[in-house]
Amino acid sequence: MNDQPDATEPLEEEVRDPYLEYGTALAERLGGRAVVEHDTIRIYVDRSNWVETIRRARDEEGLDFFSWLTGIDWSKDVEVGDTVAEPDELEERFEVMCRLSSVEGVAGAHFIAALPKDDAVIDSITGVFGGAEWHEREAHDMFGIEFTGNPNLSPIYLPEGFIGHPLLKSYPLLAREVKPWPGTVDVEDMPPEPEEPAGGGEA
Amino acid sequence: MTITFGDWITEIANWVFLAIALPTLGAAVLVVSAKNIVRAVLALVVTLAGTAALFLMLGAEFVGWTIVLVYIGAVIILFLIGIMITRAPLTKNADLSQPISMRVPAALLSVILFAVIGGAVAASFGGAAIPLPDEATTTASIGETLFTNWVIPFEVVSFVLLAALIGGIALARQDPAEEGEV
Amino acid sequence: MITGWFWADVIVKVILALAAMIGMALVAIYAELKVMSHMQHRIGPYYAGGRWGWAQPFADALKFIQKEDLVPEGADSTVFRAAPYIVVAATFATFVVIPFSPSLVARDLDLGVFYLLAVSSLTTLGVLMAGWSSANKYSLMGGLRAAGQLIAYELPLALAVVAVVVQAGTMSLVGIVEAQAAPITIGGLSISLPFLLTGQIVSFVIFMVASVAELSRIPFDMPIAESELTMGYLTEYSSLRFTMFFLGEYAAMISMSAIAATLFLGGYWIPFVSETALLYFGPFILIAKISLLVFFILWIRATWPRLREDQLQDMAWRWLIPIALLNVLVIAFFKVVVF
Amino acid sequence: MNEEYRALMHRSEVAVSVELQTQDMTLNIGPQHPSTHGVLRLVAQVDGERISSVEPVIGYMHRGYEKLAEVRTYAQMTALVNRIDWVSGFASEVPFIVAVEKLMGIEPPERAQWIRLILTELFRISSHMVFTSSYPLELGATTPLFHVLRERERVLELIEGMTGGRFHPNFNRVGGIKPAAGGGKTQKKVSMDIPEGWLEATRAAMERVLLSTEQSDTLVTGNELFKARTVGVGVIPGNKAIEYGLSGPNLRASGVPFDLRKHEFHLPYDQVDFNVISAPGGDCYDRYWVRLQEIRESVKIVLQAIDKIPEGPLRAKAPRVLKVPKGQIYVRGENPKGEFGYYLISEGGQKPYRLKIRSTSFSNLSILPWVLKGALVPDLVAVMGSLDFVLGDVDR
Repeated sequence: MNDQPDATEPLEEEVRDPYLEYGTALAERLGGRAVVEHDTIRIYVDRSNWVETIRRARDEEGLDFFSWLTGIDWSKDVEVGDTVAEPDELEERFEVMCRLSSVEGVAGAHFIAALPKDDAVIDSITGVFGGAEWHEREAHDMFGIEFTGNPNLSPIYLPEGFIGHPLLKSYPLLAREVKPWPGTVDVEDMPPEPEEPAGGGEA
Repeated sequence: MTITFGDWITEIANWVFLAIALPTLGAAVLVVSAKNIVRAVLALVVTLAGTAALFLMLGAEFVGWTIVLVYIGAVIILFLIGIMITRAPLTKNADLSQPISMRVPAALLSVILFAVIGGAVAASFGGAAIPLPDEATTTASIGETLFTNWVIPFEVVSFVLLAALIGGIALARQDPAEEGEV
Repeated sequence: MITGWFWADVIVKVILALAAMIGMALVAIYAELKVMSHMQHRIGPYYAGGRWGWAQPFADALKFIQKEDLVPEGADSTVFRAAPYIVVAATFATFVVIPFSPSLVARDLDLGVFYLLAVSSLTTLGVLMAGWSSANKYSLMGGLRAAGQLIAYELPLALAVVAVVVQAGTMSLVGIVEAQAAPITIGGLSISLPFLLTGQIVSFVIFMVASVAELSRIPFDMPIAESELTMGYLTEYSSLRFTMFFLGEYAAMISMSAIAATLFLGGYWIPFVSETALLYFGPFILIAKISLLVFFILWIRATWPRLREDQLQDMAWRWLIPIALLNVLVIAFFKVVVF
Repeated sequence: MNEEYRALMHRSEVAVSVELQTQDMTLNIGPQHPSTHGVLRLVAQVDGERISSVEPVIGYMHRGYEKLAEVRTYAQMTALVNRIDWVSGFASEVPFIVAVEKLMGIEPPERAQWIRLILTELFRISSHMVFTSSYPLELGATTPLFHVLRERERVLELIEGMTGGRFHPNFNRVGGIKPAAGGGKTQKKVSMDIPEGWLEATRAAMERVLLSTEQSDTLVTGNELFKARTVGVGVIPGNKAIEYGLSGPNLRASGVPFDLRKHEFHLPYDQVDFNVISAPGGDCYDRYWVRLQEIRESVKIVLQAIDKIPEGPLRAKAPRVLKVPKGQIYVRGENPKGEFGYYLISEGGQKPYRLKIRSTSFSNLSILPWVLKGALVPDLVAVMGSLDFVLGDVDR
């Protein structure tokens, strides 16, 4: 806990960046690669080390506050929203990201494990943090990422029988499909019920 | 002295008696024939209420209201709570309907019992009539007799009730140690 | 013996008592709306009927009545329909023996108090029927809660009444009022006081607590706790049947207050008023006392949250009943040994 | 017949000797139920009044904000994010705007920061007052609702006076805040600042708020029945709270004195003096008590901020069309309900590539199955109410 950056001092205009120092040291200890920008520490770990890293971060580093867990869909092919800046350099993948922090200071880090899109499976951290169950269910809903070991990986947000994973970049936003933003109101008919609820690259 | 049917039917009180007795009888039949257990209990309420009303008609106010207070107000309510806590389906209870082979002897037995009791009462009292008490009811005298002539039986009965109460608690209360073992 | 006049007399009295019950229940509803409003810094009903919104309870009743009378699918419709009548009838029956003046009483039963206890226990039956027949889990739970609660508090209620009966030496309500009007001589001073001031204060407190519980009002309103069981055994009721429950609830509040006023506060009697004056002013005196107690019950509602079912049972069995038993013992001792 | 009878006897004996075989009842609470604060459904297995397990079913209000964020420009998003937790809309706007500002390297002027702080605290007061008014209602006490909400109205009037909106202020702009409400084109210079007399009105309103907390103290806090319903009910120990990611008053009531306002200084919380309220019990009563005390602390903060607010512009120079450079950032703030954060991934351009919303109530609610195991049905209401969640915040 001594490595916590002291945030009471102004951070800018200083040569040393406490977040960078803390993040690099943390990554070294836990065996990962640290990227620090805008005071946000990202630690990339291998997915085989995922649970172990989280456990060690909790037990050894004092990052015992489970803040959240989510997924990111890195995709060249973007149905809605903006594309990535340099699509050529992008590797198509999912990222599972979990934020742990401390309840004693500003210390906190985002642990990230990359998953290939065709094999989006990762071990569940519900054994480490009970609170991760809902977050993993949400990520399962939204991205279709499998969490092995989660006791109850049923849909949490989506209605039963819903096909598709809404937060995938390839998932079209239906409202956006039929009505360009900002749309004129009440001009078109309502969209017909889709035969197949929009799944992957249907549109 | 005998009462003819003509005399009997012109007396307004007898009409009231019929108005109470017939539904009571019907409800009593319903108690054993109802297909739903809660309904059977509710029919029992009507039967008891009718009985209480008959006692009131006879001027036995204390007995009448005791039936209401104790039987309807307490016993039946406990029945209902017990049934509803464990199982209270709104549909018919299959295990309530007995086969004919059981119904016929039961009905026969009831009729015989009724005949015996009715016959015994009629034989011993015949047409004897007790005049209705005037204004004052008999409650005071019941109380007085109870606490003078019958005070020992009264105490014995209350002792038995107390024992039953304690026994009930002892049975219903689960032993914490035993529970732990299971 | 029973004659034609007897029946005419009965019918007139029943109608009078019914009118008294409904009228007073409506007033109680209005009082609740207004009193609670003012306690909560609101205005309350304001428009219906013009000044002070006096017609609000009527408007409410009319609105409820014109709603569709629903019987839920799967409900036992006979029982479901019958339940409100039982509750209202049981409440109404209590009005029969309440003396409004030495002569204005539908029927002064010798067993008045005993009758009251017997009849008011029937409410439980109606509530259980309503809860079970609604085919709704909330209703069932509400009904069971209500029954458990009513049974538990019937006991302290009865024991509190027993203490009064022991002191008065009669079960007739008129007799009890007269017993309070009878002067007691302490030293050279001869004075007549209501039972509340002559040793029944413990009984009074127990009676009021138990009656609030019997009425299922805050802090004992678990049977209809809207934040837990939506509306308990009333959940599925609508229209006229709901109105009946609603009226019944307030009528029960009035009747409980009337009983308490009669047993402990001297009923239609107050000191320094002559017998003849009581004949005329008796009803007003009693109504004033009832209003006081009703206000007290409303005040509690505006102040307190509700208890939990187990806490309520705990309170009844571990505190109220032992205290009430002790109270009876003490009063019997004084009655037999001291006086 | 005899054998049948014996079998029957046997069966009943078995049933009694094992235990009274009562079946657990599935009680479906919600989605429309008075105590679920909206469309939350709880599937509870109850044995009599005791809950053997409860499974919250959420998602009835899922509006897909994270997806919507990917098609909205940054300017459009402020209108959206204050609808996540609608009881404290402004407080959830701030971290988002700060995230964008940090990515763009824009530093809002001091005055704007102070106004953000004041408004955040006003929303905290408002949100906590919603809790202290409605929580007794869940336990059956009606009066606190009116007494507390009446004073909350003063706070809402202040918010309305400044922002023009009572619930959804949409008042933050990248680089500062929107010009305050009132005035038109002719009075542009005047209307570009805090409305006249607003600070004095705030001071007066804070008096009323303090008065209301005192009323709550006399009417609710010391009430024996209220204590009987809440003390020792729904105990969440500190380590469980941390494990489930509970934050804000819920965490502090479990004996963990953690307040982001003491750690994250994108608003000038380092320049005001206030205490972090915490209580050791972790029960419903402590969760109530912590929130009530936090109203007092917030009043303290607001009063200090009024004294300290500097003169100056309300908005730094920011481009009209917001193009955020590539980068990833996590900014969190102390929402009235706890840690509220945004993980913003920008790939350049006018819209976020991905916006993860760390909504407080989602985590706060996730402990419900754990804490309700073995509780009574009335406790369910007490516990659920004490967690002070907003369904919009749960479902996003």
